[in-house]
Amino acid sequence: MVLAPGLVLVAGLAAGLKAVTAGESPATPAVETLRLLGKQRRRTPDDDPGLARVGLALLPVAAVLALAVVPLGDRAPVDLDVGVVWFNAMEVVAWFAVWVAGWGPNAVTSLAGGYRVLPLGLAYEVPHMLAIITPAIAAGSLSPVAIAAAQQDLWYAVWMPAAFVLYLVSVAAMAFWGPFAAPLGRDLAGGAAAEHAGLDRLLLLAGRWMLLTAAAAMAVPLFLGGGAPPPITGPDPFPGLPALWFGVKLAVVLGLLLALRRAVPMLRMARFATLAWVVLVPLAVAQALVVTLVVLA
Amino acid sequence: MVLRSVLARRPHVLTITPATVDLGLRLAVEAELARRRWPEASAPVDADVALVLGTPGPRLAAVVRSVWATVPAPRVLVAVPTAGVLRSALDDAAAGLRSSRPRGSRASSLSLDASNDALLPDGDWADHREVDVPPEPQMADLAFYDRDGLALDALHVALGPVLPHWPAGLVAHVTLAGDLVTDAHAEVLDVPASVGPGSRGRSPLGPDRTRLDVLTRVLGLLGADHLAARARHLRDHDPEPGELTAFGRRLHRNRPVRWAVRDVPLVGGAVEERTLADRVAHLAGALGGSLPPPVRPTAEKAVQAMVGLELGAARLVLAALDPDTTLGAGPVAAFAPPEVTHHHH
Amino acid sequence: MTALVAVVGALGAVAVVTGLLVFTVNSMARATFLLLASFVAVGAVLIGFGLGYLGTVVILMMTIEMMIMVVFMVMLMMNPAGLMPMTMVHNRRGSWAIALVVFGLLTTGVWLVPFPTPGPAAVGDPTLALGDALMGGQMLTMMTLGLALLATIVGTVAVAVSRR
Amino acid sequence: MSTTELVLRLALTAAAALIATGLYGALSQQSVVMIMMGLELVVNGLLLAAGAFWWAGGAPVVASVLIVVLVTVMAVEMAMGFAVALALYRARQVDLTDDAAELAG
Repeated sequence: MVLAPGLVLVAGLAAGLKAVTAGESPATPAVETLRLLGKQRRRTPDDDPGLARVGLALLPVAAVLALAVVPLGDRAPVDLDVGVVWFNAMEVVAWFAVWVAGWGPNAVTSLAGGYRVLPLGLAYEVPHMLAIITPAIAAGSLSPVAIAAAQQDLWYAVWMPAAFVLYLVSVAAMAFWGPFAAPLGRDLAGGAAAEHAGLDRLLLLAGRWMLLTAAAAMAVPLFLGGGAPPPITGPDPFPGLPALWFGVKLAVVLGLLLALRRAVPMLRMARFATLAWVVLVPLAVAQALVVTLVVLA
Repeated sequence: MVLRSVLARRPHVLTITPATVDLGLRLAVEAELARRRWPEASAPVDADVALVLGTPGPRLAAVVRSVWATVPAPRVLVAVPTAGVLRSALDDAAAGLRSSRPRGSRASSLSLDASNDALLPDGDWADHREVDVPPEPQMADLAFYDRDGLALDALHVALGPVLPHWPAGLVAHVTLAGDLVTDAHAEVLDVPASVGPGSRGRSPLGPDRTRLDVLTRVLGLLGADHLAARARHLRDHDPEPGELTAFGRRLHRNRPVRWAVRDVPLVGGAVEERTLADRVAHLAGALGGSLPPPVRPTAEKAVQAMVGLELGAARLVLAALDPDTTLGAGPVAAFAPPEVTHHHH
Repeated sequence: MTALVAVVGALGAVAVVTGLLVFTVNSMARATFLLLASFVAVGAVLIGFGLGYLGTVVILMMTIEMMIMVVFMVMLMMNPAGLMPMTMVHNRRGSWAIALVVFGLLTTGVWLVPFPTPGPAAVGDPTLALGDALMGGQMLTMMTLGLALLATIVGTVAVAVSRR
Repeated sequence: MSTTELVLRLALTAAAALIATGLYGALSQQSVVMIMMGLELVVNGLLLAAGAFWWAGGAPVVASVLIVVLVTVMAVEMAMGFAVALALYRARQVDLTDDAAELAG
């Protein structure tokens, strides 16, 4: 049960890294957390706080449950043989969480923000599913542990680069973060977060970082060989420390995501839907097809 | 208390700006907040400090009241009538957040609702209309127009004047079908509606700083934080012409930004550009050059250009058009709430 | 095994209670949430039975389906974000009577009919077995499902699109 | 009664309750969306029953194929339901079945 605090810690570190790249103090996430803890919570007229808080609480819970099947090193906290599908299901639960958080306050900007989860989710989900199923096809298993183990000789990031890039994009999308921050966009005064203060707001904002971190962690077993050292380095310089390799790779993935956020502004949902259906889906299908043909051959 | 001292280290600031505010004051506040690294609050719930610039008229004062009622405690309301008192006012705000009890001694730093009246000008309170807090959607009308010809439920809401990157003092009375703006009218608080035809570019800032001001808002709405910060820095720091053209070129070369503003029409002829992408490209391309300043349409024309767009695109359009609200909404009929013609369900 | 009795009993009760509440709450958002909760409970029971893949897929699919339902809910149902008192029922008593009769008949059958219960089989991976079946013996089913989905896509667009 | 049988019967009872609840909803509700929720509950009960039979019956693959079919049925049912709802709305601006019947009559 160290999983949840661990995820909070790593998500906090990731948020600190982001603060540093934005020219702020690395302590900013801690300051913000304390600030939100000290703030009053708030309600709006004719709202549904119960439902909203179910959603707000569900977000970090979904992130922890998604992380539970990710091998942090060579073993997963819960070694589920259909871990990839489980991960997918938990990440979709997060859609529901954000939508309900936007619905609850009964206010226009908040509802419109929650509503944006739908075009976002429906646009990224198909390429995302194809991207996570492609390594599963290559490894012949839906278990992240088995998929990581199947990359002894060659990382899937090298063998199926399109799927890796698509996965990175969908990590940002599933955490409605960076280019996909429209559900919490500034144009809607914070969107789904527009009416949540105090602890409620903290759950939403921290839950988003936790989701981002958990999803980034899944990239390690799916595409970067899990807790094993890179195949090219020869003998393992840190034998017996798969968690260390896992951490290094996770940091690299998070760094790539931060670079993505800096490079690409927030996309309107109509723009992203166009990109997803015209470019990403065909790309994902082609990548899955190539991998399937190679595996069958 | 630890929490309170943490709060005072990095308070989120909500600025409330009257349409008639002195531009210099607004820019000074933005620059000072950036210098202190105090983030801009995205909404009243996100705010620790509510900063009222200039001298709000009676309508905006009513808005300040209703906004202040939604700011969660601990909180401080500060008035900044002139740029001269800005620093001391912000210091007082931080002190007010730090102390567990509000300081009653300083007129500019107040924490209790009861004492807020001292801060606000006298006015006609009968006209109290909640503007920022969207009215709860009672029963929706049928939409007059929407994309798919379905005539689904529509909401009548007032957007502004307290929204991030929003023109000062502007309220847009819009009809929404889902997130689609189907009708929109402008109202500028405390400025009579038909003062003039818009400034046609007579901004006291000068051409380049006006462009940078618009770009700061557009980039801020796009979430391109580092580009927005750069634009604001250039706007506030008397840059070399070379720096300006370099920034313009950098924006022009930035494919993701170009792509993100594509496919949004600018309808109604408020400005000569036909698309949002053109408008942004012209604003960026003219930086450091000798072209005349960008046309700033009247509020009504700019708000009309939101019709037919999704809310996010509509916000970008409004920010890029940058209506001149000092002259009121423009030559339009005064806003009247739409008649409820047809009840549904 | 005894644990499974408790799990099936508890989650089954959750599924039924949330299912009943769907028709008593006064907001579409709550109804959607409760329906989803009912599906998640059933998905969890399936996982408890050892159908890890299918149980997870039920949770995944139903969450997405509820999210799509949200689109139509906001489109077609009254006020988008409030708690309007919502009773739109007809023939409540007749419906209850039919439902209770059906429940009585089914339950009687469930407790009286002797089921052959060889119990949990010690076969290998059920996911693999399912995949083999769908791509082998049950290929016809799979093809039918695929065609049905295609027909649905075409049909729904044809029905829903504007003819103006 | 063996434990296996008990689990099976418990699950089937819950399934029967879900089916009955869904039936009540589908019969009594007026809103198209709520009717579909009722139908989905019926399918939810069938899912539970199929899973129980799979578990208790020695893991017949037919039962798990049936679950796949049911999940697909649910997707088809919802898509068709909403398409009909939209068509109804387009034609008559109603989303309650009774209103539709009245207008038709």
